[in-house]
Amino acid sequence: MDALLEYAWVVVALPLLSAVLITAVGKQLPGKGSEIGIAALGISWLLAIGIAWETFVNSPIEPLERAVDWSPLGGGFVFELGILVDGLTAVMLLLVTTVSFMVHIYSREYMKGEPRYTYFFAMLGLFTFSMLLLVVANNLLQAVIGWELVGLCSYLLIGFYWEGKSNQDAANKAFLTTKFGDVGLIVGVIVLSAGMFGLTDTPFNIIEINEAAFAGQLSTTTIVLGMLLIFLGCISKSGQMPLHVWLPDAMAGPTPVSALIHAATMVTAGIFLLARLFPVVAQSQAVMATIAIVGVITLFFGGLLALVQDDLKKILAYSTISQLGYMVAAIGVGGYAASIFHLFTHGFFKALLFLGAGSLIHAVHSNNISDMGGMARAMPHTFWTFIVGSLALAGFPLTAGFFSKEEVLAAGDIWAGAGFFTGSLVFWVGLAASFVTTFYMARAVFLIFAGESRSHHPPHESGKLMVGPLMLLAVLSIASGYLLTPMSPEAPNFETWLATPILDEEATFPFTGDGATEASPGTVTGDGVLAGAASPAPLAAAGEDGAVSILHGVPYWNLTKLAMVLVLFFSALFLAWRFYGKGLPERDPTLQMGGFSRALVNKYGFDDAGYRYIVVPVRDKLSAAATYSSNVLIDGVVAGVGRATKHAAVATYRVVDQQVIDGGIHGAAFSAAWWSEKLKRIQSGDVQKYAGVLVAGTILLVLAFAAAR
Amino acid sequence: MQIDFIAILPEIILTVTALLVLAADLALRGDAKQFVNPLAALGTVGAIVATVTLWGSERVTFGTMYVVDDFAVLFKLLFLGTLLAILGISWRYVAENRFFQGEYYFLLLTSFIGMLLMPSSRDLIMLFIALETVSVPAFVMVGMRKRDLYSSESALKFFLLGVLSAALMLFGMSMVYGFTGTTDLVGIAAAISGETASVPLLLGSVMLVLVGFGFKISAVPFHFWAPDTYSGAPIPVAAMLAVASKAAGFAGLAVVAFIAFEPVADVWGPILGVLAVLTMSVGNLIALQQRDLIRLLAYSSVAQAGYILIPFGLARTGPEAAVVNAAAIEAVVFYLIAYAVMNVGAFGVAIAVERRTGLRSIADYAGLSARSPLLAMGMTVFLLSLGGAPLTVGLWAKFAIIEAIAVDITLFGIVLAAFLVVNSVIAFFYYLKVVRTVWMDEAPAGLPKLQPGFNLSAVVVVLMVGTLVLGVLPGLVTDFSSVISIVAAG
Amino acid sequence: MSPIGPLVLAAFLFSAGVYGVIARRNAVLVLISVELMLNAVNINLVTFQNLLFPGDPAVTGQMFALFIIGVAAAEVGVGLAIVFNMFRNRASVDVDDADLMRW
Amino acid sequence: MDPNTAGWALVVALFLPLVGAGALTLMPSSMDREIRRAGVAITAVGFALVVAITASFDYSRAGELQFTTDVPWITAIDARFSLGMDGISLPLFFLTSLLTLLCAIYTTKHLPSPGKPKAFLSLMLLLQTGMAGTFVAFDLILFFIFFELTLVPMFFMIGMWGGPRRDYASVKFFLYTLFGSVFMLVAFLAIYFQAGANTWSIMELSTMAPFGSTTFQTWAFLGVFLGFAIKVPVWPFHTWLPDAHTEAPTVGSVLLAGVLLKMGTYGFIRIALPILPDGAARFAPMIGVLAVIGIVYGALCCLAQTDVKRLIAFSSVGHMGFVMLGIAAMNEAGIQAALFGNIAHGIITGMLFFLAGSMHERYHTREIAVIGGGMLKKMPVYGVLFTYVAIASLGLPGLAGFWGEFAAMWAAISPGLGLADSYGGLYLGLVVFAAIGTVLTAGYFLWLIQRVNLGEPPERWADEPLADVQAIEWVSWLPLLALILALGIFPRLVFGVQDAAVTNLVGFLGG
Repeated sequence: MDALLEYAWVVVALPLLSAVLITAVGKQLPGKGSEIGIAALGISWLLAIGIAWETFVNSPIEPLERAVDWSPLGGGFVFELGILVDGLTAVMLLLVTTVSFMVHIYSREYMKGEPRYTYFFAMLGLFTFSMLLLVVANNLLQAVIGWELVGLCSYLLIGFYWEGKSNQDAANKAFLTTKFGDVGLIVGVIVLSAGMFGLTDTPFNIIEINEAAFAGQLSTTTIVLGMLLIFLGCISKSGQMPLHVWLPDAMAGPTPVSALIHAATMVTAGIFLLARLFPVVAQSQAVMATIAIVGVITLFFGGLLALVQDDLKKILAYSTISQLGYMVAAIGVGGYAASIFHLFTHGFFKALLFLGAGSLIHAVHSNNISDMGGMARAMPHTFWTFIVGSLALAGFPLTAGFFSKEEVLAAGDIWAGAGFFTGSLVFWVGLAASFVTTFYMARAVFLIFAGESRSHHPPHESGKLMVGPLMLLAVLSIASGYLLTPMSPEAPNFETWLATPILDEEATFPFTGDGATEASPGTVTGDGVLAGAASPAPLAAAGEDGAVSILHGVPYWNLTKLAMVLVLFFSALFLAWRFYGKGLPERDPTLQMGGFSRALVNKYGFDDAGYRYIVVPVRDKLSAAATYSSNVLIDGVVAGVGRATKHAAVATYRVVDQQVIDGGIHGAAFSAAWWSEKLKRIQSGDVQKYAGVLVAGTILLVLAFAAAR
Repeated sequence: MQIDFIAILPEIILTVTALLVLAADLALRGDAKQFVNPLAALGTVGAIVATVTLWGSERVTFGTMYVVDDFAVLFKLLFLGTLLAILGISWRYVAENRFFQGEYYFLLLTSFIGMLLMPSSRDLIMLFIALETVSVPAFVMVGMRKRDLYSSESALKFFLLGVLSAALMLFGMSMVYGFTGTTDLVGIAAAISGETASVPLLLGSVMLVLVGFGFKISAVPFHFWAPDTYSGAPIPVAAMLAVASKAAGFAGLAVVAFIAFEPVADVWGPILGVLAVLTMSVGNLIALQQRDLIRLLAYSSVAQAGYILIPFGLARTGPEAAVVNAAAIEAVVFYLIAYAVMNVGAFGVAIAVERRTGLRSIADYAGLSARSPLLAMGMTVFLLSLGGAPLTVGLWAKFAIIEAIAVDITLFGIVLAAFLVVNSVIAFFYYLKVVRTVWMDEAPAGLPKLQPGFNLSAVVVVLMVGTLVLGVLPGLVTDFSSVISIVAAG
Repeated sequence: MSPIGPLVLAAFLFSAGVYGVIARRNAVLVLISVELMLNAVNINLVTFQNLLFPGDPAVTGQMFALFIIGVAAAEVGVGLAIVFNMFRNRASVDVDDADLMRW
Repeated sequence: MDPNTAGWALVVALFLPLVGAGALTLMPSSMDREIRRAGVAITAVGFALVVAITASFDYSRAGELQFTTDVPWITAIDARFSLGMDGISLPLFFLTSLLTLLCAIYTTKHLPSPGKPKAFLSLMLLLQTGMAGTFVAFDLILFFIFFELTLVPMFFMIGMWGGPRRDYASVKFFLYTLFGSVFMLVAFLAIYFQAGANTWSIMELSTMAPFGSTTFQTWAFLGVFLGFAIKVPVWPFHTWLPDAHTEAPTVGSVLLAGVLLKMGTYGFIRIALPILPDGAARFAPMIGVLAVIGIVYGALCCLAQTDVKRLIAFSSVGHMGFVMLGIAAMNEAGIQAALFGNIAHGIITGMLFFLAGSMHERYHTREIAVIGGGMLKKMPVYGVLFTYVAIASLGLPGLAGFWGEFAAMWAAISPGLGLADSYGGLYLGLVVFAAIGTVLTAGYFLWLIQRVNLGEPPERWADEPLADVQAIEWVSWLPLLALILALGIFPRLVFGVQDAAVTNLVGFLGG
């Protein structure tokens, strides 16, 4: 079966090749180079599908690792360039190539007439290559390289319209914020590799690190310090609070870029890395708790922020932040498979939403939903694909988003069942956030598609090249969810796909929760909306001390919770419809609330209460506060840090460098000159003074001699 | 008593030459007078040949007063070489400035005869005579520009301070004679070893003896004459004073210090060390202020004297001291050779620039590179060498001194080294100032191109080549296993 | 004989000479002071000679003294020449008028 | 050529420029273009020879000296004329020869007033001999000579072809470096007598090491440290660097950044560490701290600069800080990193100075505010190159800058010589701050790009015809641009060559 896997490197190489070719000859070609990119990505895509298939049907599989000694690093250590193909890699390969391929096709029309058309495609190729390089990395150093390169591409593409000051700032902000996180990543990687000294010549090798961690060869310090630092990198890269601030600004880039980089792939690199190193993460309860809490905060407040946005891309950006929060939180509560599963599905439907948004923006030449409205009639395909995407994002049952998000919640529930407080946190907050998600997506959808058109340009449906990808992604937004559902077989399914020799069914966490000691498997059985571990078998196998197994097995239906989700969904939908169903409210919704409340007196008092005491505070106050905290506080801090640094810089330069240090040198020189000025006076020109000094000196010396003994 | 004429052959040749020069001067008329110069040069070459033949031999004559060993021969060669160079740079200068050429060359040769005597002297009387033979003609030569106020004033200063220090030295010598009952250096050494070595009065008079040489080498506080005299005297004379008579002073100092007063080396060593520090610091610091190139060179040569004094500061007494003292003397000798090469060169260039125009302030050297690339190149090389830049002999000179220090590291040695380092950095300030003016400033309009003339160019070129060649292969002269013979005497 | 007398005399003469060289403004007097110093040295030498080797044929001291006398003559000759020259140039023999060159 | 016997090749390659300089001085100044061509020819021949040497170098024995020459030189002090080349010397030697060639090519078209190509090229060739010699001299005295030899030509380069404050800058450069190196000479002599083996041979002394008491080693190391640290320059000895760089002509800056600074770090690695391991071990933490201060500090100063060239100059302080951090790690990885950083910085910053130079020629100013952005619009190709090199300089993986920085931090996490036990925490802190330094570095470079490259060109340049990259610039830049990429992708090109040599060296270190 390895036959195909051996060629995984081709998947990586092709985009690079296309980037090079496009830069070289792109301009001369009729398609301005786009055809090269599309062709290359197409082949990569097919290959990736093949690899995914191979790994999936035969899962769980023995990972395939191929590496060459790329360079000695001194001390006998070696930096190897290699590929590591297992389920996780295959998933990512599939996701990245698919979205990238779609974006390539889409951009061909979307970017038409751009002055830097060719450059754009070259960059897409370069980005795809970098992302894949990171994905297939068999060692952390290579991963870091890919990581930094995607950062660069992101910088270059956010600043694609570099004539505008704001775009430049956005690009710099993105690069520097993530670069700050990279401090953590790099030092973390260094710390981990330092733990491997003496164990191996390839201290960056991921598999070896994982095995060492599982075998307890790594000291707790190494693990905790290393992983926390690496997690800092993830926080910045994957838009976790408080370092998410760059992501909304990153929307300054062209929409396809937002879809590819800032929704589907690059921002998920952090989660991918955590998953890659999950065996290490799993060694430390502290690390996992930190991850979980950061994730929870992000998923909730990130979602709230989306409520008050008018810019469609900003709405999607904040929702991306929130969804990334889910993934991170899942990692934090042991939902290894759940997290990647959500990453996988989210990649498709968020890319879909962005490309849809792009199609809309293309039509009305504006990002603001207040300029849209009534687009359903004008752009039917965009409409229904967008609806699919929104449903998936909102987690409407039987969409991909539904299954993956509920997996996350289930993971939280199981974790809670095992006695970890972060578990219930993830579960309940995640549930609440799904309400918010539904609300803001519904709001967006209503404002865009319902009511009358508010656009200044007559909207028109986009061409095939743009609609085609939408459709395919829409299909995937539904289908990809079925890799892990209650209907799925024991194997192969998404979870067995991700299983590795280390993370097999027997694998368990080395620590146990508080309540877990007396917990029988039964109680440990999470009863999330879809609870993991339908059959208690893996848990029983997980040992009688209640140790939690890392893989949860196939979920099963739990109708009560399912009902709960549906209620949440529809209530949110209904509320949104109430406010926005008839297009953009002329007056401020709060005033509209006044008229609403009158109706409550007689029949809808229940709604009214719900509205007054839940929605209004949440939507206006809390989110406003969150917005404030995000845009003013954290941004302010970031900006402040920037300014402070500048001042520090100027001060250091002016005072320390120019005066203290240099001054010292000059001081020496001047003092020499000063002495010189004084001393030369001795040369008075009067010979008898000379004689006097001469004699005096002689007498002194004579005395010195005489006194010498 | 039987006299070894071979041993004193160089002196004899030089004396004869001097007399011939005088006679020739009477015979020749007008412009022809300038041809006494080649005559003198001829005699000098003869003396050199005679001296070379003495290399490696060990001759003693006039009782034990006069010794010719490698130490002496090396110094004699140094003097004669310098004499040749000075003759070279004097020719046109003297000829054009129309002063008594015959007398000038006669006095020059006489003064050098005194120098030749210096390193061979092994007796206080001999030393005194040598010293005066060097000085008295110099007094006259400095005042040779009779109508020039500066010249006569500098002559006066030079003379007064000279005789004063000579008198002080003589007083010291008389006291030493009183204590030891002999004027023979070795005898003195023998006499003052033992408890007499700690009689304050004796030590005091030892110091007085050193004063005379301190004056010759212009060590602080005996240096005051140097700047005024150099800038007043005809430049070739200044060169002679700055190089040859200074070297003679060091030769005498070495002889008297390491032979006669070796037993009390632990007394005069440190004090000369302190003098060294004073000398180089004062010289360099004042040099920073100079606008006049000759005065700058004067102070720089004061500073150089300070460097050369450092090895004396390292001197020790006792049998185990031999190695240190040997290293010290080697350093001194090598430094003097290097110093002669580069300093005569610098003065030569100064002559070429000053000769016609009479310009001597540093500003007047602006754009020299355009007016005469050769001279500019020469000046650069010589000054950088004085500073101790690599690939010039100057570096090795300083190297030799540091090496002498490092032979047996003491705290005092480290202090001296530190002062040497700091001073050589300070020194670069003013050397570079000149170099910058020469190359990087625009020449004032209307200045003619310089034609230094053949002899002077030849001298400059030869010295420049010497500076560089020795800078690459100092081995050509650093190997003096034999010059330390005078230490063995100690 | 006791050497004390001559030695004290010599010391006195010498000091007087030093004082004269430093203090007297007239160049001629300065020259004379130099003479004083040199003769003080001569007295010293002769005294020591007679003190150390009374009636000894080896008369180093006297020899030295003779040399000094000769050299002194030469020096004073040169000195006078220089002083005259200066007098011709500036019609003054005050040494401290000679301060053209300084610093 | 057989690397065991062909010592002559190295000697020729070393002194060819010197001879060339002499030949140039004989040409009449009137033949302006011929002189410039001759300069290119000489350096080209020299480079060809170096390429031949590189080709015939026996990489399987990269740890041992090859192309050795060893003849008595100054017998009186046992100084020998001993040249050689191992895996550490080779890359630096190659770089020197290459950069000089490129500078000569660049000079054929660009030479600031007052012209005088003859003098300029002669000085440059003299400088080349000095620089190249430093990397292949294996006798302390010989090393010192070459080390010092570079001062004089560089002094004249800055002083004659420099900017408005050239007098100040040139003298400052000269005296500053001189000051350090004289102390170094004293230390060398101390080492010589302490070792008492009547040899100046670096290799023999390294083999004998450690000798002398720890006190001796500390003092000797201090002396050597002063000499090299000023050259590198290590904070706070760096203040000569910005002035020298800012005032120097383009070629001067390129060589200064490209090679001269490397002589300092090379000296540390080749001499200070192996001969004085105890002293090194004592100084290592201090060096590390100074290095990291330099990194952060250099970056901060860069943020404050308004002059492009001065900014680049200060960035050197930061980059050399990484090199010193690698040295402070005192282990193989660290020294590897330091040497790699050397090369990378030489290429990248050299290139940056080329760019700054031609920027000045086009805009006649280096003030960022005056240039005011829009360069990508005015000169697209140039702008792209500028971005490329700047990004390389901020240490992006895939380009040369990354390996030096990352490897240095990576090595510093577990310093050698038992430092890990006593100073483990300190070094971890150093790594963290160094990493933060990389962020600041990214910060000022991006800011620079934004202010110079991006946006619309301001009015005053709008209709100014500014020529994009010209042919001669392409010729002299392409090799560097290519190397930046090549070293980034194939770090083995340097790491591999050095590996064995570094292993030996650390063997001396006893680490």
